[in-house]
Amino acid sequence: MFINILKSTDKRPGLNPPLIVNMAITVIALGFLFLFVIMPLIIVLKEAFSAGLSLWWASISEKDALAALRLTLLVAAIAVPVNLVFGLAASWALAKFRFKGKSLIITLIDLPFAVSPVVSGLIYVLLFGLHGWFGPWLAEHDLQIIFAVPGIVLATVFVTFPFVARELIPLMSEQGTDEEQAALSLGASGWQTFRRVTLPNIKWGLMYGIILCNARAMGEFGAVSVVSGHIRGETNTLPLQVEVLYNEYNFVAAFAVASLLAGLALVTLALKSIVEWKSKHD
Amino acid sequence: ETDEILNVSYDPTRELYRDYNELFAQYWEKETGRKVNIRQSHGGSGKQARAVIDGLKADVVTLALAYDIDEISAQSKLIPPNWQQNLPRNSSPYTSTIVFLVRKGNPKGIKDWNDLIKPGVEVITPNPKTSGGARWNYLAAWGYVLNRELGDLKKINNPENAAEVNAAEKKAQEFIAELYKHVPVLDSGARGATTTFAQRGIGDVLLAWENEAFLSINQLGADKFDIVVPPISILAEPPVAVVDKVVDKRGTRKIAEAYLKYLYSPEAQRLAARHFYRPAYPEKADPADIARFAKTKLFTIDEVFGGWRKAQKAHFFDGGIFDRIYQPGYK
Amino acid sequence: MSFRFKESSVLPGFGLSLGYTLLYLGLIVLLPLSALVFKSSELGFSGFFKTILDPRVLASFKLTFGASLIAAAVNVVFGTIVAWFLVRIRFPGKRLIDAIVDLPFALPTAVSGITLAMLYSPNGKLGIFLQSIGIKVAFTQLGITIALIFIGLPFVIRTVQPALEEMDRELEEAASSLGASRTQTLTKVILPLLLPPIITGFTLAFARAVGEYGSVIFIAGNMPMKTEITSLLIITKLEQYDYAGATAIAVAMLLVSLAMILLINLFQSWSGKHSGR
Amino acid sequence: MSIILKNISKTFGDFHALKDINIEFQSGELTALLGPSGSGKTTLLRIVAGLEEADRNANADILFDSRTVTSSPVNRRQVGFVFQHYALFRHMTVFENIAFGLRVKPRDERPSKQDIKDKVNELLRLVQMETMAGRYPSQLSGGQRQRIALARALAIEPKVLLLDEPFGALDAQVRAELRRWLRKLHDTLHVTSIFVTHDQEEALEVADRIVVMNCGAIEQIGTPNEVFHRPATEFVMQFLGDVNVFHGRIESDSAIFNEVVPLTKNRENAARLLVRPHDLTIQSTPGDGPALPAKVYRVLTAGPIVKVELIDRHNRLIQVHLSHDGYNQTMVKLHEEVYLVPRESRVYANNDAWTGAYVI
Amino acid sequence: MSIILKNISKTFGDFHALKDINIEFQSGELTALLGPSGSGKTTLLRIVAGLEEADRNANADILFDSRTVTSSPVNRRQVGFVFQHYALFRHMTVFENIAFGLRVKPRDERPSKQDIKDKVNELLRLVQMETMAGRYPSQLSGGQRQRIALARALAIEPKVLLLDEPFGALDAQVRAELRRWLRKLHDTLHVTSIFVTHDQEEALEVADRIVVMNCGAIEQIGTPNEVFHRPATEFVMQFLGDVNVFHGRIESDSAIFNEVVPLTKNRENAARLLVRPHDLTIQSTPGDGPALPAKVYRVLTAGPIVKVELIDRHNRLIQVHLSHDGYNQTMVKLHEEVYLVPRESRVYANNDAWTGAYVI
Ligand SMILES: Nc1ncnc2c1ncn2[C@@H]1O[C@H](COP(=O)(O)OP(=O)(O)OP(=O)(O)O)[C@@H](O)[C@H]1O
Ligand SMILES: Nc1ncnc2c1ncn2[C@@H]1O[C@H](COP(=O)(O)OP(=O)(O)OP(=O)(O)O)[C@@H](O)[C@H]1O
Ligand SMILES: [Mg+2]
Ligand SMILES: [Mg+2]
Repeated sequence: MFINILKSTDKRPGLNPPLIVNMAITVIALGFLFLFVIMPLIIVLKEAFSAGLSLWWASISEKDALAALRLTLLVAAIAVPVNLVFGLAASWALAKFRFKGKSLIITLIDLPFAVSPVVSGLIYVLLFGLHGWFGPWLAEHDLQIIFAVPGIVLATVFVTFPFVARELIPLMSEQGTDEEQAALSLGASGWQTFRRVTLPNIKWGLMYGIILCNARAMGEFGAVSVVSGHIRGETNTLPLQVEVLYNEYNFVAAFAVASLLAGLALVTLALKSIVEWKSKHD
Repeated sequence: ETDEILNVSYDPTRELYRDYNELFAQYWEKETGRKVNIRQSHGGSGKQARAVIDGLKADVVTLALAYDIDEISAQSKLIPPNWQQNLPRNSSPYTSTIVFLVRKGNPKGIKDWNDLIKPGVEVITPNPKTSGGARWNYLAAWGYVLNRELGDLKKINNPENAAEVNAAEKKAQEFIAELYKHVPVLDSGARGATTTFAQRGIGDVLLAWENEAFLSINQLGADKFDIVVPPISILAEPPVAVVDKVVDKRGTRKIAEAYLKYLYSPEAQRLAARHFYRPAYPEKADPADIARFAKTKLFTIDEVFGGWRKAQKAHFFDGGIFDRIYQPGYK
Repeated sequence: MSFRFKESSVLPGFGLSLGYTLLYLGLIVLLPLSALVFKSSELGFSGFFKTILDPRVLASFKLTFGASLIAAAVNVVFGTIVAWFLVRIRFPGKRLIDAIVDLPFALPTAVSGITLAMLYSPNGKLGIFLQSIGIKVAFTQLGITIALIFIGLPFVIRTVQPALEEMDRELEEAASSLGASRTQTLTKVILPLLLPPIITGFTLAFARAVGEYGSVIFIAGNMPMKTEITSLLIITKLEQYDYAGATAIAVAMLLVSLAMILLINLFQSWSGKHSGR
Repeated sequence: MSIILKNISKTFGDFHALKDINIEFQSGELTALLGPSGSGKTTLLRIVAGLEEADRNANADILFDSRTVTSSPVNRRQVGFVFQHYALFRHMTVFENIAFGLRVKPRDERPSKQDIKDKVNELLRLVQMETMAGRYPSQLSGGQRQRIALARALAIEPKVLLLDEPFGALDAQVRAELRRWLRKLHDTLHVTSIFVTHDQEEALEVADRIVVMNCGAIEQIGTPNEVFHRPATEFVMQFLGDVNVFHGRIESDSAIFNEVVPLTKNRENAARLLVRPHDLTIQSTPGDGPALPAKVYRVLTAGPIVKVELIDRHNRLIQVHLSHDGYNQTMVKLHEEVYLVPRESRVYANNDAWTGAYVI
Repeated sequence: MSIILKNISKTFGDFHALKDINIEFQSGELTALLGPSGSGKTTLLRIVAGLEEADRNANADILFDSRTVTSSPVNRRQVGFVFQHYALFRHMTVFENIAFGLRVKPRDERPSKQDIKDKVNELLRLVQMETMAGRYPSQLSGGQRQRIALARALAIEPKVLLLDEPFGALDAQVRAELRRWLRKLHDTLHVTSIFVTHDQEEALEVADRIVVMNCGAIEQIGTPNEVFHRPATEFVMQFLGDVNVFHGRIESDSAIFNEVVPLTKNRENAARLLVRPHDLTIQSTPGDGPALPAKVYRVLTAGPIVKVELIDRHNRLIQVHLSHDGYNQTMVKLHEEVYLVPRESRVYANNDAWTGAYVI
């Protein structure tokens, strides 16, 4: 296999650039990734383990860190499915039907990407804060949304809002509606058509959307920071825990927790790779 | 059956309050036989104040500057305006001051504020618009100039010296402008500035709270840095207050008040000193700890600036003196 | 021709799915954003414009949008190259590299910021080297751009990659049989065909970069008028308890981004219709 | 089940895809919808299936066995629809594709697992694909996919089978084979079937009845023999097989074809003589009756029939098809001057059949 | 330009797609590569174009006008290649597609803007698409796309024109028309052309010479008449048009077809009698010579020829094609018992032509 290094994946003559070009592309690509992804990752890991494995373990198994981990997983476990359902509905409406104003809706779906994370948190403060639109009513009924888990979930949902939909819309438009029509003509109900025909066809795109959404949901800092209240062991997510540790001059522990986050994200990616690999070899 | 209160505090007090909460819990159980669970929140002082204003249900706040509690009081009426009189020493059970953290051996020979504007000296201090700590740095420098020009800070509040004070303030403004010309990076927070100085190796001197300077040395290596305490500096008074409306609603007033009051107890004072805060009553703390704090002349916000709100308005609001340093002619 | 909102279709669920989409969009995105607009309106018309036309705010706009555009453009170039590498070149361990590409999404932005500052500061691993050749990265606009490149990096790669995978290689063969050199095939056939995903990737990377805060401020230097990004100004306003001012800047920023994204999306769907995609 | 369409029209935007269609499809018959691309065949078929809605119109109606179905949706109509590009479910095996229609039945009507298995296997036998049950559509050839699409449609035991260009994308070889096979299948099942095609040979060979469409309207309905041998319009004649067209004009009572007629002039009294290539005989002398002089330009003897291409006086190409026997008898030579005599022909004047006299 | 392939083989992994191919394509000739799917036609064409590399082999060589081109890449070979699925650049207009090959020429060879424009317009006229210059490929019908693909390939004035199933995806109608048009074009330009097809009718009608391929090897090379009337192998005979196959066996010196032969038994001395449907005559009596009894099962009179389907003693389908005249003379009736007499036939034993006697 090593003989094939740097050769093009396709062996047709006349199309493929000479080895030297492939070499240049590889060097540039790897160099770019090295500078922007691998080096940062190495730094994170180096700092995380700079004081030894046991301290790393101590940092991530500390009570507050565990609570933060639990909260992070909980938030992701709510935000991802919620956006998943939305992504499916939106891509069904936007990709399988032709109607006016589609571009506008797609732009609105993109919008949360363009909102500064701080503002993403702030908007919920403006809604549910003591002086916000619904604040007084909530206070009267003793309901807490911001500075509690619901607020964190909402902010996370907001910042991860576009991922699934963005991933699915082009994919579903590409696939057209032929198979759905066939299913209907065979007597399937709308729901059966969706579940048995549409869903299996988009499962890879869906998985990808979920992974990106999940990575961002677990990694989100700015928006969550505004609505969290930073209550130790209660409303601190992992990224906030990283900040707390950093701010109290506990550098190693901060990076240990950060490495845990990077690890979580890589685990989901590895899972995807495994599933992909398995289904290819079936 | 446990009582529960939420203490909303600012950033690097986590270790202090972790120990204190334990201490208080023992005390409280001994006093009343009841267990107490103290929930703890840490973040930027201003951000924490805003959270309380926007509905974070804090029973007590222990923040970095009185201004932030003033704002809670002003904007949400959760705390009465005269809150600072509820506890001794301006409601500040522990204090600190602004010191210089320099590189080992103090190669640039920085001893006093004036040395900061020597050619070639780079100063690291965060952005006062975003960092409460940075405001203390700024105001300490300002106070230094007034003291130098007037000789006696008491003149400030005497209307007879208005002209003299005015001239001194001009000088102060020039000094501050010059000082910030020596600042290569404006980090958004104190912690970021410390990192810039200590880990990025940028600058010759870091303006920092005394307790944080100690923390940095402990964390980052005593062989790398020295602490220089200038002959005069500001008395940083991190205040504490009970959030009346919240404790009344939650029925936690008694324990919240006890929580803050106990901060003045010998045990708590000793704890504060151990965590590098200057205790309000030094005599109650361990002398070995007290010995770590260099003797220096300290002035207060009230003396020089007439309180936080005034200082904030004149210096840090949009169009204030700080903005004019970067945008001459800005209104 | 009579006005028709929607072409008829036998597929069910249009009303339900569009209704749900709009409801959810309304509740999660539009309602909160309208609160933002509403809050900024407290300033009144002139107050609003006074706030956003402040020289410092304008300077930050210039910096933020400028650096975001540059970062997105850099991502377009290198992201396309990386996608090409991932799709077209054999390399051991490519799957692993493929998996790592998404790291910038997973790291909390503050960690990214600290890490990048560590790398590029004058005593950092890369900073030392760059310093020696006279390039200063940390605490300059270049540093800001680098942070924005980092956080937007996966977008272009992940949109171009599948398109490249599915590209019909006969088109390249056709170009080549017509006498085109490899370079000509690349510039006249492959790149134009990759344009739509590249534009999508650009839009997303750009949008994300405009709003970014956490990863930038550690490397930015935050000097007023020079390296101060708009998000930082929003925080500054908040520190002064000036919610209206903060929201005014946020609204201005949002409107500019919205207009740019809408333009790009409209262009996309127009050119899609045009060439039958 | 018989199907009746009454006053069906369909507009897309301002384009009239179907114009007031009225047809009856007999129960158990195999009908071909034949017409050029864009003539509305697919649209009509989709309206029957319920995949498309006809324009709303008080008189419009679709009846299945005299019950109106206008408002019943596609998944309630019990029609088997075979899509032009198969539309197989790509993530399902052949078996699952065929079983789909059974699996999605309401619980109380749904057959047991074993019944489904038996049924699918029976269908696989019917389409001669028993060994391929476990494959995915991407692993099948075009002809095999086509058969699976058919089996899938048959699984729900439809009362009506609709096929949209079932052999459209296939090789000539496979096409001929499947064509015969479809006919046999229809003869076995006797379900009312409609299939769309634009290949006249296919329609003529397979269908019981042919509906010829053009520009959204019906040109003729009839048996293969009727439409081929007695085309109602010039369009039908031209569309059903090769035709030689001679241009002439109407003068007083007869149509004149023995002069050069500029195509653009005298549009009003233009006449066209249409003769099929196999209806022309080649003679070396003019003989008694009308005969067209022409020169042999090319002779193709390879293949089951001999194709002779000639050039007439007006320098236009004329095709004559002969059997090998016939060709051997006439013995034409390249560039030889010969005379063509139409055995059978049709004259059209202004798109109407001309029944008067004509002169070649 | 003449093209010579010497000892060309091609393996994909361990699959032999081409096995030691040797051909010469004459200058100016139009050659058809004919064969079933997977027989290696496309591979061969791609090797000629330089889009695929033949296996390295000391004796292998490709010569264009006796100059070896083995190592010159596709963009230097000056071949016009027309892809099966057109491979038009969908982001360019028709005009830009055609101009592409001119625009990418090296600067010193590149024609001026005006020259490019003139050339493209000339080609558009040639393919009868003058009015469509501004359209995008997605706005064209299949036949139109095909013509643009052709014009694009012609723009670079190739010495060799290679077409991969140029009419593969088109309607029968359009196909027949384009076929004639290609022939005319070739006669005008006289460029050496090779086209791939799996449709024998197309090959027979258009090509000067036909190369019949099977399983990566060449079965026969010859003119249309040669391959149709004198097929070298059983495969060629079967592939070129409809054939009725009768199974029998070799016994001592003659081939016996008058008994029922189980297909699986006696494989060694199996014999097959191949008769084309138009080479069978129908008689109501056995007559003197050999005759096959059969029963009329179906008669299709619609269309240019009459197709009679019969069932023989062994219950197998036999096809007979008659002209309408011939049919009218024989007057067969449904279910009637008749006798079939082959006028021309071929016998194969173990895939070799059998020249000995045979008994029906
Ligand atoms: N959804 C649609 N929107 C607009 N026009 C349409 C639509 N569907 C069909 N048409 C138009 O209606 C006409 C008839 O289309 P239809 O698909 O029924 O033709 P067809 O006879 O099946 O042709 P083909 O043989 O090419 O499949 C065509 O001109 C087509 O362009
Ligand atoms: N890149 C490849 N890798 C492996 N096998 C291949 C490749 N290209 C072609 N083949 C195989 O080589 C054989 C010949 O393929 P080729 O495309 O030349 O056939 P063809 O005669 O053109 O058939 P068709 O009429 O279906 O186009 C086929 O069996 C095919 O599966
Ligand atoms: Mg159609
Ligand atoms: Mg092929």
